[in-house]
Amino acid sequence: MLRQIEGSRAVAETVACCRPEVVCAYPISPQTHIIEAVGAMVKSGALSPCEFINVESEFAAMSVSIGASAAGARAYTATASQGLLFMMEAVYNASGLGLPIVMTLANRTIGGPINIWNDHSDAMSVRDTGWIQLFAETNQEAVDLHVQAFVIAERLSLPVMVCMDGFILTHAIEGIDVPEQDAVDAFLPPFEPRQVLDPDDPVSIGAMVGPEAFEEVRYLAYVRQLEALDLIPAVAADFARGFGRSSGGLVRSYRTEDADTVVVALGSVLGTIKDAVDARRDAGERVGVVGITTFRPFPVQAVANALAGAQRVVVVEKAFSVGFGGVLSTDVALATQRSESSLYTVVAGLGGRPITRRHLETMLAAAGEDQLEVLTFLDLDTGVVEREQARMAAATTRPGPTAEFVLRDLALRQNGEVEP
Amino acid sequence: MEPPFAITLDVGSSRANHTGSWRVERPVYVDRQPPCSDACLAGERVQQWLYQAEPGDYEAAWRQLVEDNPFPAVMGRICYHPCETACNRAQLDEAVGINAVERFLGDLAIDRGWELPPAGSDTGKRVLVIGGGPAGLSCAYRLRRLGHHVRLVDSAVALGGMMRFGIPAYRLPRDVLDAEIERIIALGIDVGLEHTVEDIESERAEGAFDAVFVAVGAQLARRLDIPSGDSARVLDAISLLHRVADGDPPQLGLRVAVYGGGDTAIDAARTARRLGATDAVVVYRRNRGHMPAHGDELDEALAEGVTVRWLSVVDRVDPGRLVVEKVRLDDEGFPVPTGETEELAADSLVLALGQDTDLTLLERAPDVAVDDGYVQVEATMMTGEAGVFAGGDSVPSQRTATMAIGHGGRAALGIDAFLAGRDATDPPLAAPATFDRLNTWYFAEAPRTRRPELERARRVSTFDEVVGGLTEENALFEARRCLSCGNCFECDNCFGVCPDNAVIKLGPGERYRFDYDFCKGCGICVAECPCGAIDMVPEEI
Amino acid sequence: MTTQPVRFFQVGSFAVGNRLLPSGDRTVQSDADRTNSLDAGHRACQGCGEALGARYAIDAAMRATAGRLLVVNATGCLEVFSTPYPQTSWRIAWLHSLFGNAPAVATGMAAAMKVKGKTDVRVVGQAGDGGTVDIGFGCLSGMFERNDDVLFICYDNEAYMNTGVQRSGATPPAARTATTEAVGSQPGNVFGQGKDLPRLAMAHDIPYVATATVADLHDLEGKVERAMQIRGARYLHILVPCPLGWGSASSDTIRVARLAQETGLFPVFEAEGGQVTAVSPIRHRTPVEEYLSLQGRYAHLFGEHPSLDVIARIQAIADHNIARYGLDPGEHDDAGPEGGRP
Amino acid sequence: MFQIRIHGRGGQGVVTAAEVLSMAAFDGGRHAQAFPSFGSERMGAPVVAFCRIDERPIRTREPVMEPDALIVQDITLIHQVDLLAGLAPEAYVLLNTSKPLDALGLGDLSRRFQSDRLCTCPATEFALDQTGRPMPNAALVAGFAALTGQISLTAVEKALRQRFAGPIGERNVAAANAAFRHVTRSLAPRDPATRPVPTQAHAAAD
Repeated sequence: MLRQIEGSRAVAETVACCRPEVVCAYPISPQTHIIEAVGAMVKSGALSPCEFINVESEFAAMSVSIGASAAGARAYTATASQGLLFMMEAVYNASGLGLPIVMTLANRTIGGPINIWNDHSDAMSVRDTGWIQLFAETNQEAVDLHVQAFVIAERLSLPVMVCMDGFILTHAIEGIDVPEQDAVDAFLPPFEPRQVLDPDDPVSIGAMVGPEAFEEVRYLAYVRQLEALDLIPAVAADFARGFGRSSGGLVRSYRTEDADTVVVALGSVLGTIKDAVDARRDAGERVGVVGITTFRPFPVQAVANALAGAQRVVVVEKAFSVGFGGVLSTDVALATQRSESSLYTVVAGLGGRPITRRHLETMLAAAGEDQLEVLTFLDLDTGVVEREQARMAAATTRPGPTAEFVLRDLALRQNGEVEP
Repeated sequence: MEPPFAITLDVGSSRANHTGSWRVERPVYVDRQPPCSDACLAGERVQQWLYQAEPGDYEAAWRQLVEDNPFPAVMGRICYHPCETACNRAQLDEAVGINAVERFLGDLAIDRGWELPPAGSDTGKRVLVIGGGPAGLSCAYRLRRLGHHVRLVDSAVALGGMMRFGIPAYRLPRDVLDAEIERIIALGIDVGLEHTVEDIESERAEGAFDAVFVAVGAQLARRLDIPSGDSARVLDAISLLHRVADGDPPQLGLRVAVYGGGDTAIDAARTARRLGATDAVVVYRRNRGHMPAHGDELDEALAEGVTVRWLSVVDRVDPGRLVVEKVRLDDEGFPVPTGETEELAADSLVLALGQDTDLTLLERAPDVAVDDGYVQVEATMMTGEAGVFAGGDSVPSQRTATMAIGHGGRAALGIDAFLAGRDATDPPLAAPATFDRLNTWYFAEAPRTRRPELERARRVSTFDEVVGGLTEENALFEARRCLSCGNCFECDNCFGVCPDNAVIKLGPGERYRFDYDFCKGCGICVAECPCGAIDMVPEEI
Repeated sequence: MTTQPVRFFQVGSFAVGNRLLPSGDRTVQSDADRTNSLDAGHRACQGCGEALGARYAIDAAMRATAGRLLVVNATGCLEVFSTPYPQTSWRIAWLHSLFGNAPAVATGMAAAMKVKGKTDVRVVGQAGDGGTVDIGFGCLSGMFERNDDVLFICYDNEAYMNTGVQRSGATPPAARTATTEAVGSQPGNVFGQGKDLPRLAMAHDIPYVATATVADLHDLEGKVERAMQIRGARYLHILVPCPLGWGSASSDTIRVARLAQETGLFPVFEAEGGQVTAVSPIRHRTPVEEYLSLQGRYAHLFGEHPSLDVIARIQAIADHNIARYGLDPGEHDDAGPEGGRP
Repeated sequence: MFQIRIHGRGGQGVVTAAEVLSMAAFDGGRHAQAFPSFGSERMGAPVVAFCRIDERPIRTREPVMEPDALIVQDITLIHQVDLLAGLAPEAYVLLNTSKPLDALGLGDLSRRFQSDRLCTCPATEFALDQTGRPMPNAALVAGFAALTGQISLTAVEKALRQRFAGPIGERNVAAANAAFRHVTRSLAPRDPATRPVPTQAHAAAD
């Protein structure tokens, strides 16, 4: 039913419709509203049978999920940012053991300096863990992806992470068609684990694998991820049939048919980009956008196809690899290596910095004139940066933490003590 | 389930990995000679019958016991139990009360009327046993079980020898003795009482005996030439005890001195008390540390009011008094006169200075060597004459009933081998089960059970048995104090403590087997075996 | 003459088996049909105390639950030597996830069993001392605090043996490890409070906490059985000597464990609801030297110039334990035959 | 698209105001997006929430920087926060106060904004009267409905009942009605031609 509802709440209700049996929670902004809502549903009996476990850390949250899943229960958890890093070891373990856990990642940057706002640094840090990572563009898609995630996870016996932008989606209240229980039940069969700990049929799970077999284990995991490239569109198609709306899949193109310049991005920023694209189209520029829903496994062929006609590919990313540049860009580069197109990386929205349509349009205009740097930082306050660099260069004493000086600089400027 | 490659494994699959290849030493089960059995002069396999008694199967225990000794009830009273002296448990707390358990089994057997195992099938061989004391009876019993015809002769009116005529009834009630002797005779032994063998050679020839066992004992009391006044009352202990046994006790007076330091001296003194002596003093020339009498006997005597005059010799006997000279011990423990004398009031003096054997029956047997009054025998108890064996007090050894029973048993085996033309040498004994091999932590603290003793007031007035028997409960308790030194008693320790599950339990009575496919040779089983029944041996290269 | 009940003095309750005991009173380990949860072919060192402790504990848990058991194992020696691909030594449903998360994984399993209504299936988590007192403590404390229905067993060999004998929070004072070498003015590990996990567990007021050693099987099995009768978070801390790390003879594994108890250095007790309810009194009180001198990790305390002051400090720790828990044999008149079972 | 910015302090239900507003718009058959200014503010700190209302699905996720309407839940913020940032002269402004603007030293506002789009409302008093708690949000949402006509009072009432269960919902509805009447009354003397027309007709204005 279409309702005006907070994204977190909608996700929580959807997850509940997926009948998780063990839900583990450790609070971290901006994931809290999701687990609070699921917890309340378990406590009230609305979600039953289900064990809701308040743990002492994200590491424990993923570990409890591992135990529950290995024992044959459908397991769900949610986290963000530092929490994801704190559970990192277990994140690898869950996929290594092939446990179909579903986790919501309410994307948030990673400190320090500590920052609670949105970007994709957390998701990028786990791209090599062996989890399937799906990115939601809207809250509607976030909701729909959760239903699909359980199906994908359990069919492949692999964990799936649904990434949704923290605050921007999780805390936004908008019209969302929250799936009905009957529809979810029809779409998502009961969990039948591929392997399970059972006293009646005991096995040892989690053996130590040496050099003689480890590469094969990893290769088989890779093959399983490749299977996901076929399964994910199929599940999306099934979902469209069952729920009457399209969501999920590998990639989505918007106005790319004749586009010279195509923007590639993940998550909720795609909405703002589409507005910008429409505006540039209105101004006569041939621009389009490709949204990547499935980030892991990375759909190299689908991305290549989507970008086939573009002269310029501009990857707008809310994360970057310090010391190198784009993260998503390197993946996109692999997909476009056989084409003649130029590839630009635009780092934007770090630590919750708003990505505005105006800035995007300016950037697109520059791109259209090939005036874009290969690595561009959208909306970067160069004044602050230059003053700090100058101070560092002039410093005779120990330089001190840059972060604090930048904050001080910004504060002084706000008070009019420094020329902008 | 389709378990993922390598990550998930089928249970127990590591049994394909034979870790036995890690081993440089291997454990092996051994059986060792326990000190009790080793010390038993009667040849009892003590540990084995205790083992049978531990679960409460007393008949099995008794049957195991009488394999080697047909006198459990007697031994349980008069044996000086060298087994207990040797018992390893003495180093832990106190020795196992083997003797008490033996008596319990013996008494129970009499009470329940258990019969000895039947005689063996007839071999057609005839054996003459001369002497119906413990050695002769023991030998006769064993020979009958081996199927030989046995003729047992004794010059006395009843069988038992020193058991009957030398040991006071308060230590060995006659009904007990009779019961155990009757049980032996019932196996079909041809007994001739009041039959004194004058000449062994003619007796053997006349009876067409294939072999003879000489067990005539040491019946002749040693005398000492002590200056004595007229009518001084001097008699020997053997006569005293014999007459008491015959129901014809001599008059000793109120003050009795006994001269000597052996068990017979103590018996004589205690008997004197029972015959009405108010003072019974043992005069002994050395100190307690040198006294040959068993400590238990001495203690009981002292408890009954017997006194001892240590480091004293009797110089002279006069009516109503003795002259006693004090002595001191030299560096080697020999008494040296001091010249210092004193008088001791005594109505009679009983000499308990040892006994000798009457060997006139061997005078016409030139091949039987006699040295210093003792018949010389080989390990099989055979004398220099083929087919003539000897044992008991007449051969050089400790003169106890236990020893005699052992001699009888060994002689029987020697005779059996002789009759069959076999070599009778014993198989080599297993290595000793020493205390240091035990892991005593597994044995709970367990003080020994004391046998009840008769109140002192009754002791000196009657010949009632002084030392009582154990209740069944206490006998069981006592049996279970056995440490089973050197022999597996299936405590499951090796099976339990192996970190590699390399011990296979074979089931009750079957013990265990090492699974050398997996044994890494750590040696924990050896260290934790309570009874030291596992050895580590180097792997062969 | 007074009578006394017949008690099994021959091997008391201390040996693994006893033909004189009724079958119901015999140890699990004495049973030829025991589970052998940790089976032969594992790659533990010769005389491994942890292999022994694990089989003791899990076999007992298997009996107590009639085989309805799931086990989670932390990373460590036990995991590495028992499950190198392609073979596992476990004969039970067993999972290894990570070093520090076994308590939480166990929580997840217990939750799964609860939600599926399989309340007969019980969960045991197990780890070495590193996985318990150090890296896994956060998860363990959380599991305790929530009172999840998990028995967590620590096999304490007092250092990180898997990685080559480095110090852990459970390493005792003065002990040499690869990270507390026997050099300098104060060789070996520091004298500190240590991380006394049983007492920390008791501070959570969980239903059951107990300690045991591989030297007293009856006691150990009894505690596992007791633990499995209780629902909620339970903790069992088992001392398992490591011949490699302790520098003791492989055949001395049980002896060393026994001495740890008999000296008072390792108090054996049980507690319910945060209160000590029973202790195993010391049978033969032994000076700490006898325990220390068997172990290479204390070799620097002996030799030509023994460190009498250090030994005295260790003795003081033992004496303190004895006083704190009332372990003195004199305080227990009936310390005899039934011995280990308090 | 019609964009609203709401200022207040942590604990005053600013985000709820945006949510109720969006729910009312949703009830009116339009697309709406409400979201807070994401931060780690605590009770008492200045907070902001946003709402967008459109006939089409709303794709943008940028914050509202040039709002069509401003709701100030706590007038004391006026000296701490640039409340008027990005506001065009034709923007709607609804202030929670029982005092005349001049008395507050805010006479400037009357000159800066159109008189029929600038309104005060004693929302906290209405809330205290009806609910006993100083939560002005429900009243202000209704005041916004009266001021802008973007949403109907009926939709507001429905949203409040949805958001607040039972008696609390009813009390908030009562407070909302009081505010709606107050705003309607205070705008009434003006030229009816300039009165806002409810809903759809006005949407084209953005």
